[in-house]
Amino acid sequence: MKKDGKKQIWSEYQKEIADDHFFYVRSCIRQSFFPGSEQFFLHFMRNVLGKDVFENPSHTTCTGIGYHGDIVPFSTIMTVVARHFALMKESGYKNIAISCVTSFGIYTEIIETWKHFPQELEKTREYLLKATGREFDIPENMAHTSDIIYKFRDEIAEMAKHPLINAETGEPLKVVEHIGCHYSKMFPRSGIGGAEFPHVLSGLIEAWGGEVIDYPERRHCCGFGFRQYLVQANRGYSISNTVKKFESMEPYKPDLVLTNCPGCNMFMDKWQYTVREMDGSVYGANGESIPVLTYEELAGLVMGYNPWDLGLQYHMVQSEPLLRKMGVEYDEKDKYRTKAGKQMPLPQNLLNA
Amino acid sequence: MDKFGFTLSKARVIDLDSNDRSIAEYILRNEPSFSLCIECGCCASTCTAGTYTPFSLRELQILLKRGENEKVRTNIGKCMLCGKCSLVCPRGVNTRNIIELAKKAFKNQETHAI
Amino acid sequence: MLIISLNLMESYYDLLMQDVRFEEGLKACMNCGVCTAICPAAEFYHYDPRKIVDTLQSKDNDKIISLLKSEEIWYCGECMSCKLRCPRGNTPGLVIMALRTLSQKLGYFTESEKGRQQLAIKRTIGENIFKYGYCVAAYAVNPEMHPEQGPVWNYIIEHSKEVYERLGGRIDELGAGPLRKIDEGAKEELKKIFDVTGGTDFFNTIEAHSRKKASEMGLQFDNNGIDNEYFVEVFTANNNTHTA
Amino acid sequence: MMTNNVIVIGGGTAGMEVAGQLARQGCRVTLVEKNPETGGNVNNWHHLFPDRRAGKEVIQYLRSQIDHTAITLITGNTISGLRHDNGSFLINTSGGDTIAADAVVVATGFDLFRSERKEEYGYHIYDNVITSADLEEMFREGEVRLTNGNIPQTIGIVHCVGSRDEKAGNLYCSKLCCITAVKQAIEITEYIKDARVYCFYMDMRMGGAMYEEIYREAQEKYGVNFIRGKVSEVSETIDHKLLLKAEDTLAGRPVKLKVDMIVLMAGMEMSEGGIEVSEMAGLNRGANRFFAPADNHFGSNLSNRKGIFYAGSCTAPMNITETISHARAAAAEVIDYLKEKI
Repeated sequence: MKKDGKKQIWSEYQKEIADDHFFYVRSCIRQSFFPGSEQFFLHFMRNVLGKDVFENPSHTTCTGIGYHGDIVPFSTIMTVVARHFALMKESGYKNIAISCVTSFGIYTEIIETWKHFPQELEKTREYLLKATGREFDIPENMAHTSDIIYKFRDEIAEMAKHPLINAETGEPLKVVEHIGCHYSKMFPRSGIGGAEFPHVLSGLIEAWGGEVIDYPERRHCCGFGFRQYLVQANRGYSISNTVKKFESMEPYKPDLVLTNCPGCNMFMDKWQYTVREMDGSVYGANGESIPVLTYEELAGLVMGYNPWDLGLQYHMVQSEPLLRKMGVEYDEKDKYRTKAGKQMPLPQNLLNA
Repeated sequence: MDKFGFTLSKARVIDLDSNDRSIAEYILRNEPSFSLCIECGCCASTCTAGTYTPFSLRELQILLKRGENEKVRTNIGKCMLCGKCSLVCPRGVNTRNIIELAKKAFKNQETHAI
Repeated sequence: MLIISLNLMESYYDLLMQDVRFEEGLKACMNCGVCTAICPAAEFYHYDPRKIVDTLQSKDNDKIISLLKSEEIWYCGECMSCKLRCPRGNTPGLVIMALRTLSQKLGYFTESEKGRQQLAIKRTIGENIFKYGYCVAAYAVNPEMHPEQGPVWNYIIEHSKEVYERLGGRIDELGAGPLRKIDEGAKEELKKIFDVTGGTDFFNTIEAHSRKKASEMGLQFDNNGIDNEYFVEVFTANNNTHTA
Repeated sequence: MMTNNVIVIGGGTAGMEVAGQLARQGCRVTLVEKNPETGGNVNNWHHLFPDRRAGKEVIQYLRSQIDHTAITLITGNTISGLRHDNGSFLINTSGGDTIAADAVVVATGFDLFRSERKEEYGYHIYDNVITSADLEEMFREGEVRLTNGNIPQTIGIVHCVGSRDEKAGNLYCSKLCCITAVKQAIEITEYIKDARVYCFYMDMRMGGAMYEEIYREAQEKYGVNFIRGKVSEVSETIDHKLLLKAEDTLAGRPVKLKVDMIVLMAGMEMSEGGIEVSEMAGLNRGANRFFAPADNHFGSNLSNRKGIFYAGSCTAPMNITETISHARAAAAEVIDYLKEKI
């Protein structure tokens, strides 16, 4: 494999990412399943880098899961997104930072639609005004929050306490990156590095000392498939696609999977449990499952934050094998404590535990 | 159905690396015109069986070549061996003989003679 | 409820064309198959996006009606990988979305097992939007309906207050933060947006056709919630003809 | 007939042929070629379809065509200026010469599509993904080898790389790649005994003399496999093989295949040199970016500017036979024009 070819592609897909003053919109799935990730992002931006990131409490779901579950009409979601743009305008912001990849894809698709079909933009303005009395501007700069971490990856590398290097052997850790389909497959120009060889996560891995694994099913969907997971009868589609990916990455013995999409992160984590229950399959080395981390969680680990404040204990696949490799010192007793320090009961039957 | 209410699915992809193409090779040895098909579909459109049932001689030949033998085995009996397919083929493929050979190969396979 | 009266002479193709996603998604297909090659649905379902696009470009009314009533239009997972590759600039995924929308507007979705599932999505994700202001929220992901989430999810839901508190969550609290309670004003605006843009009508359409189908199938149907025979049926039924 | 000066831009097949024809009709010809050597793209082709004549033979023929006292050959030079002045053209070369001419023939040919632009095929990323031109180079060297020195056993040939593809910016068919694929598939099986070759095509466009017959031969005699489906993506496996994914559209199902080597049938594009000339001289181009002839049926050698003519594949993809015919027709048009001018 020749690295230069990839570098050439990356150089052709660079996008402008604002430096400061972000209007932040949360992700339904990320805040439910990985709330520590969103909180780390905000902490890092505000307290470590000293940036201005504003969260308007009145913003809601973008209704994206409903839209891709085909119960929310296109006009409706365009107007819900327009309301977020209105809140942004009212709060005095021009740069939007989006936590969810489904949302990011939707915002991108809607803005592109407005470019190609100006009548849809006009209709949306009318709808929003009629429903809420609000008016909006299209953001000047739109970034997924993984884009923003990418922008500041070298700053994180400089502060790194635990680079992606096996503390015992000195070898780089082998990292599988998984990019949410809606990050750049619809609009390759909207993603760092494009859609075939995205750089948004591989750039983090390289900057933090790890080795990126390029395996045959790298570009394949995690298997979410919206309705294919939301309805129980369809979940065979979802898990089968995830299994296809894990079978493909297994020979490379990855130390972790890194994702930028909250849905992908959840599925690649949880399906490892389900498939083990179904047929006993385990995809990591030494009979272990492969930890699946968000980019915020990984940034936090690299910077030396307490893994239990990042929420790693609330994944199905426990991350201790990774923590040991990275040389992260962790307090087993602190793992299931409340904020006030009270011991909670211990969960049973987690993977790698 | 297990405790989750769903199960793993089998992939539909044609995997040319693992598929068994011994039947196709057997046919090719005995009927070289098998290689000449250009997928025009004349055989399928003239086929009596294909008119009344979802049976395509064109597809059947492709499936044989790809080693998707099970799908052929379960369908091949629909052919009535009238031979019109061979008559209309612009490349002179002896489709009728291909069917006969495939049937023979399946039968031999069943009796472990291939 | 939304009523579309269909002139017998009207073409379904033209109806689809009224959806900008259809206009954007279907230009001219040359049947190269790059979409099907990498489609996660084609990998496991009896599904071929190329064939669907080809059928549509025939503009054959009868074939389009069959599609609108079919299982296959519900197999796509909307990952949109097809858009990236198509050498003719088509997006089969967008075409599917337009088909699904029309199938629901016309009530054809209840003709297929997979189509009937729309009620389940409306009753879960759809209701969440109005109730919480989120499509998905931790407290709405019932471990009983999601055994695949594993024991960690049971644990999180059992101890949700403590778990989310440590990670910055603000369940039941107003103001910024993860899983914060969304204020009534914002939810009211969301509801009004649905009313004005046809979202509410669309929900009602799904409900009305589902109610009718439940009665045809002799299944108990409640106007709300998930504890009724029809919901359980559409959420769990699998006749095992969809995959290989 | 008065002696007329004609400048021919481009010293490939079309340029050399038209220069030779014009010289024999009494014109003084200046032939400007950007490369140090004449011959253009044919230099890269070891053997040619349909009869596998050596590319060298065509080069020899073309060089003999321009071996004429009335032809001045300037190699290693591009055109840096072109203007019309008092009934004649004044052309500046990058070497600093200014040449006056009564007529200009543009024969800037084509560039091979840069296959790395189809990112999903991994050219310049994955080892052993090569182009049709790279394979000709291997044929010339007499060995088809993988980067590790081994001989490939399974080879995938990908048709339509950069052709018929909106994402590559080219809606047209390059016309020569299908027959090139068939020719190269046959040659591979000749170089490597028992090699399994798979061609992934959308349509087999076998529209030239002897093409269909060669296609049939590839199936019948050489056992080349043809699968109807455009390759969607290529990836590398842990054992350094290449995984191809397509749809077997005639079976209606996805298909995958591991191969040792992939050959990309790179299409033809308007040359960069041609684009420069078109901008310099104000010549019209079509949506496909090639020069747009004044008339598709009766004036395929005529441009939108009087006195400037086209020869060869700068107007559309053409094979060598067609290029030579087109160049001869261009010579006839130039002679007619010069006669009328007098």
